Amino acid sequence: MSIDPVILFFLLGLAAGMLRSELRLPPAVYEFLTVVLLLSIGLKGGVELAQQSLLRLLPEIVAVIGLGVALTLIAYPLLRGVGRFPRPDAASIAAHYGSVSVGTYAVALAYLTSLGVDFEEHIALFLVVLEMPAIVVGVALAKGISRDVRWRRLFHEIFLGKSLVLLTGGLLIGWAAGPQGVASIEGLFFGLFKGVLALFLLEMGLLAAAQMAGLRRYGLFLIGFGVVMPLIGAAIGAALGWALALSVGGTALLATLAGSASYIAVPAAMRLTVPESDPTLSLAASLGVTFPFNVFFGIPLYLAMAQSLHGSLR
Amino acid sequence: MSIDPVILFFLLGLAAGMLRSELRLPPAVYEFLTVVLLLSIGLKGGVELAQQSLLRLLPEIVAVIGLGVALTLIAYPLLRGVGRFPRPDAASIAAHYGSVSVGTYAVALAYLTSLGVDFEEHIALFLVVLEMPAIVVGVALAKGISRDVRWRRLFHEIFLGKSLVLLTGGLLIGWAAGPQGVASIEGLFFGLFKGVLALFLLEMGLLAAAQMAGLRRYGLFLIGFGVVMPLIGAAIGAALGWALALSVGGTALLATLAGSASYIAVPAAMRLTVPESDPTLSLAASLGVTFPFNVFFGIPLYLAMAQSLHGSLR
Amino acid sequence: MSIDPVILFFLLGLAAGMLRSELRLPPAVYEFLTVVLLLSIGLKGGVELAQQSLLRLLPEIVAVIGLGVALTLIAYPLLRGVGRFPRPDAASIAAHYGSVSVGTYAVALAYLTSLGVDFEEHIALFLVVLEMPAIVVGVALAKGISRDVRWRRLFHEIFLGKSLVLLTGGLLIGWAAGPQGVASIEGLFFGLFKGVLALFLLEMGLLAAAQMAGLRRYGLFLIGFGVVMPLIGAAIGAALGWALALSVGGTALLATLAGSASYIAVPAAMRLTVPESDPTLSLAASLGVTFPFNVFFGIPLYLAMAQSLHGSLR
Amino acid sequence: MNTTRRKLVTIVTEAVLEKELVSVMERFRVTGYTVTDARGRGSHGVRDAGWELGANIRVEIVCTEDVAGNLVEHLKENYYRDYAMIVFIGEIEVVRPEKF
Amino acid sequence: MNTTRRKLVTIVTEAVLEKELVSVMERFRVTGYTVTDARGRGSHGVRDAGWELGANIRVEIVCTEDVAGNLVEHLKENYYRDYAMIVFIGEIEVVRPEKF
Amino acid sequence: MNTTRRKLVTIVTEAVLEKELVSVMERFRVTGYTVTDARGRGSHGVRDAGWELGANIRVEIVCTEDVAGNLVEHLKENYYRDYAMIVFIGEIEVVRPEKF
Ligand SMILES: Nc1ncnc2c1ncn2[C@@H]1O[C@H](COP(=O)(O)O)[C@@H](O)[C@H]1O
Ligand SMILES: Nc1ncnc2c1ncn2[C@@H]1O[C@H](COP(=O)(O)O)[C@@H](O)[C@H]1O
Ligand SMILES: Nc1ncnc2c1ncn2[C@@H]1O[C@H](COP(=O)(O)O)[C@@H](O)[C@H]1O
Ligand code: NA
Ligand code: NA
Ligand code: NA
Repeated sequence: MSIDPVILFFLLGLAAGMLRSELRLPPAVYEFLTVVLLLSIGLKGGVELAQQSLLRLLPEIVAVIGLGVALTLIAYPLLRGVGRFPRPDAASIAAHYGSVSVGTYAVALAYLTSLGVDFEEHIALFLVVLEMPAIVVGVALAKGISRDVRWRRLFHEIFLGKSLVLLTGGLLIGWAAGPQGVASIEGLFFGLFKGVLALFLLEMGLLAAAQMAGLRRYGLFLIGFGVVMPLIGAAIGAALGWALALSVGGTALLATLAGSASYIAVPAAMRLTVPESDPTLSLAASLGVTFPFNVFFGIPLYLAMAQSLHGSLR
Repeated sequence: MSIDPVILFFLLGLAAGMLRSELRLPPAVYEFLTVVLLLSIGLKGGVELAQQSLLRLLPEIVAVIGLGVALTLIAYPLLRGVGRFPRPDAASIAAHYGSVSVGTYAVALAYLTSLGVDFEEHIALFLVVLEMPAIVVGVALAKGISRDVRWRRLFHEIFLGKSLVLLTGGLLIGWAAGPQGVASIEGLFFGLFKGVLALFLLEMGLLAAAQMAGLRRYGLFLIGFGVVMPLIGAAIGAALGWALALSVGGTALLATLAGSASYIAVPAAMRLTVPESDPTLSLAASLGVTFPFNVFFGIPLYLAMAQSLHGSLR
Repeated sequence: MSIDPVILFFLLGLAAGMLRSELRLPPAVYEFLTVVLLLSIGLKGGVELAQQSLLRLLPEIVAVIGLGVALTLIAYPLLRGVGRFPRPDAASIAAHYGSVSVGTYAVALAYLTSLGVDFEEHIALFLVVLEMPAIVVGVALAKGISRDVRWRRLFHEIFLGKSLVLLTGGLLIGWAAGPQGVASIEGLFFGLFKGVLALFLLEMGLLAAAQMAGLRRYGLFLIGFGVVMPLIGAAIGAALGWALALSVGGTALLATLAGSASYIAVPAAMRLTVPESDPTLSLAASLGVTFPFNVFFGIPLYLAMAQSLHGSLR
Repeated sequence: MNTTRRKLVTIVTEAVLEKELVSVMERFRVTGYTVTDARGRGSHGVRDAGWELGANIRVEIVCTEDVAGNLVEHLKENYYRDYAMIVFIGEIEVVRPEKF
Repeated sequence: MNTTRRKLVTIVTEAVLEKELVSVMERFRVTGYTVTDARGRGSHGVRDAGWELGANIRVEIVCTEDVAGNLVEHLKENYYRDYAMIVFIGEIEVVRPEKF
Repeated sequence: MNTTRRKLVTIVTEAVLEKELVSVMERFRVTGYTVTDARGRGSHGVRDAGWELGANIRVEIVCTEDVAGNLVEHLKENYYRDYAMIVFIGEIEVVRPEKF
């Protein structure tokens, strides 16, 4: 089987960035691509949701929130104890890994689709659900609960941030319009999905290359953490997917979510709420190490995890 | 029948705006969407025009120009007498309602298409024709004719403004290239039409929400006017459509045009020519009240108007 | 046969520009269109390359590099001797004409496709190969070889410039992914190709109109040169295409490349390396004269050249 | 280094005025101007929309004290009442006085 | 032309702070502000990315000397340590002193 | 509040020069710089195109009088002749003199 071109676009961006090419997408284009990706993922998920009983999903949602909390609480002592990071940095990085990356999810979607592996589209809902808990836990780890955190502002920031609004909006629209309704806008949101993803990954490659520069300053631990933590997360995510009786594809997607690290919502929230943490640390890990690792190696691995779990235990 | 997703996108924008979300499309993206919409509408209309005798359209065009003048002259005394607005404000708002909104027209197009109602695509030509007369009448109402209006600059501003150039350009290209010629660029301009419209309406929702804030300052009259004036306009437009022997769909479209209020060309022209009028008043009415009213309620109503006119009188 | 709408878009831009309309695409949109065009052309070419032996192409590549050098060396004495331009200006303009224009190539692609004329898609590779030699020759003509040219910076500028990176990247991705791999991103890169080209040409029309203003200042020679030099170039290019045993379509494309003049990579490189040359001169010729000439008259002519060469000599 | 004093006039106003201001500046014979896109808040409320009507521009003009005075006078008479606009004047030094 | 002296406070800092700075300025009762997008380099390294986290803004405030002093004091206390930020103050003249 | 005088050097020039100016500034040991996109008109005509070749940038550098002098001298020698460029210098005050 030939290699998926969207991954080659990521490689192109990485290479161009590391060679210090002048290639750069204008910020407005990057935002446009992000908006289309978020809405596409939301719409697809929403159409599926329309065919599900929401009540049945409630336990899954609660479990997934627990997953986000657990991942953050696992990452924190690793960073604090082994990595010897100061408290704010450890808390901030932990929050990145307890949360999720839409880009990684989109690549996993494309990967499963190209292999013909079925999955529950409503997992897009977990993408929404997983964004927030890690932030709250991370801030609490950094500051304690009672202290001078402006929680109201934080919740406003999280719930009304661009990515949550677009994902949730897409889910609701897909859910309300149903498959026939959505058909009329398929051209843009589904037909162009992989092309848009390709351009998005080109820019992600450039961004990742820029973060790697930061890596050199922060030593080996961060590289190791950026590879090991996704593996831990994905293993737990896969186990949860299996326990929730998701399909093989759904299990792989939940593993991917758990193994991915945020690079949009969490860093913005941390910057405002835990400003004493160094943003170059967390972005070097999440964008410079974990995102490329997941795109190249993680996602196929997580599918293999899901397959062996389902194969051996059922 | 399920609700059209493009309207849900408008709702999403409205909701996000009213909740003060950080969601915002970059200006360049909004312009891009506008350019594609204007060209799509023009191209479609032009292809149809190619199959028509332009001579036959001349009387229609004259009648439609009369429509624009009449609507402005109807709105003005209402605003002056009942609304007690100062002369420049009354003239400026009247011009907004004598002119047209491309966004509203696009939603009506999508609505008729999704219902399978036929219409004359060359009505796009009326969109072009209706933009200008209301501006001239509005300026004359505000300033008188002899006074120090720099009419030349005004005409340059109107005729070479972005929306007229793109609509007219699209019409001419569609007309010259014909259906086979245009086939090669259908992918972007027709295939993505509703997706592009969806994103456009998302941004329109955000803009409308921002204008609604202005509404609170200006009391009930503006809200009432923003609902009643479209109804008056649409009734006259529907009657004219019927008199011109347009189809049911064409009649509904002409009613929609008459019932819509400008929020691009007219405010820009008024800002430069009648600067003493307050732009927040006219935009609060046209974007904050009339646009949402037409999207949610007006357009279906205008179709019903057209159907009953044609049903009862033919 | 009806006229190709993409050319009408160029006309629309030209007209709007000359009438001083306010129409303008935001820079970010223009860049987006350029990125998509470059990648589309690269991808298509790359997919074809996958089916070719690269060894077989080596002699063609060497010949094409020679073509770029030769064209620059032909243009220079014309500009110096007949046009009486100072050395830096003559060298800079010559480099523009020894190099190539992606926009012109894209129009030629669209033209051949609409006529159903076959061609070797791997000619996209020549687009990459032809960008650079003329710049090196032009700088050497302006400055000599030993002098204080910062060649390292120049090569970095050229090889890692946006257009080379995207074209080469597209070629490599297309080559690595092959036809099946690329199928998943066809929607954006191939399906929308002509629509994207149409919008791109709209902006090119505006840019060309802006350059024409500059023409008035620089007299007739530049207009004559901007028409004659492409004809010379295309004749040589066509002859080379025939000698390399390209198909009729391939010959026409190589003629088009030879007859086109750069307006992105070369002017940027010249601005930094030969700053004493006047950029308005070279852009007036390449954008204000040659680009429109090629779009309207050159490309059909070059196809006719290719046809008669192949008809009479085989 | 030899430098000469000039004035730097900065205007922040509605984007819709850009073309008009350009022709005003030409009438006042300024030798050049620089424009950037901006957003902001003032007595006319928040102006940060993505479309021209709600956007600001920030115009800078390097000129002599005389030109600065005349220009600001003209702006005050013709635009202060009806438009969102602020103008301020700073002292700067330039190397080529003949250019401004 | 009658002009009055005011201060022009310019802040270059992380784009992510925009909303927060707006509310700070409201608290300090500035009568307005102007924001433009920017990129740059300083002690926190190069900041020129296309996304919010790596981008800068440039904020200008025309105000009285007192307000300027208080504002800069507040920024120094609350933001200098943890954020990429510079602040500088210039002298300018305005025509409508009551506006600033 | 304790403040110290510094110079603010502002350069408006062709966008195509950005990378080169950055390396020039590094050579002159400025501690930082801020760039915004701009358009405008000057002796080289109108520069407001959407593409790099026809666009301007506006660069600001806060620095000591010495650095300002050297930098402007260098720009004058190397760029004034062949490029669209203006440079002007203003007085400003900063809170952390050690930073500039
Ligand atoms: N005190 C101020 N400092 C800086 N910029 C201001 C100030 N007041 C107003 N502005 C800018 O000038 C524009 C018009 O001001 P105004 O006419 O007061 O609404 C605003 O949108 C701001 O961008
Ligand atoms: N010396 C300087 N001159 C002009 N701008 C500066 C200077 N130093 C820093 N900046 C700007 O202020 C931002 C934050 O500075 P810093 O906190 O030093 O990283 C930088 O990204 C630059 O945009
Ligand atoms: N008098 C001026 N005031 C403000 N900006 C200017 C002035 N003259 C030139 N500029 C800016 O500097 C750029 C280059 O100037 P020039 O080299 O004169 O063409 C112009 O494109 C303007 O953006
Ligand atoms: Na995770
Ligand atoms: Na109307
Ligand atoms: Na050539």
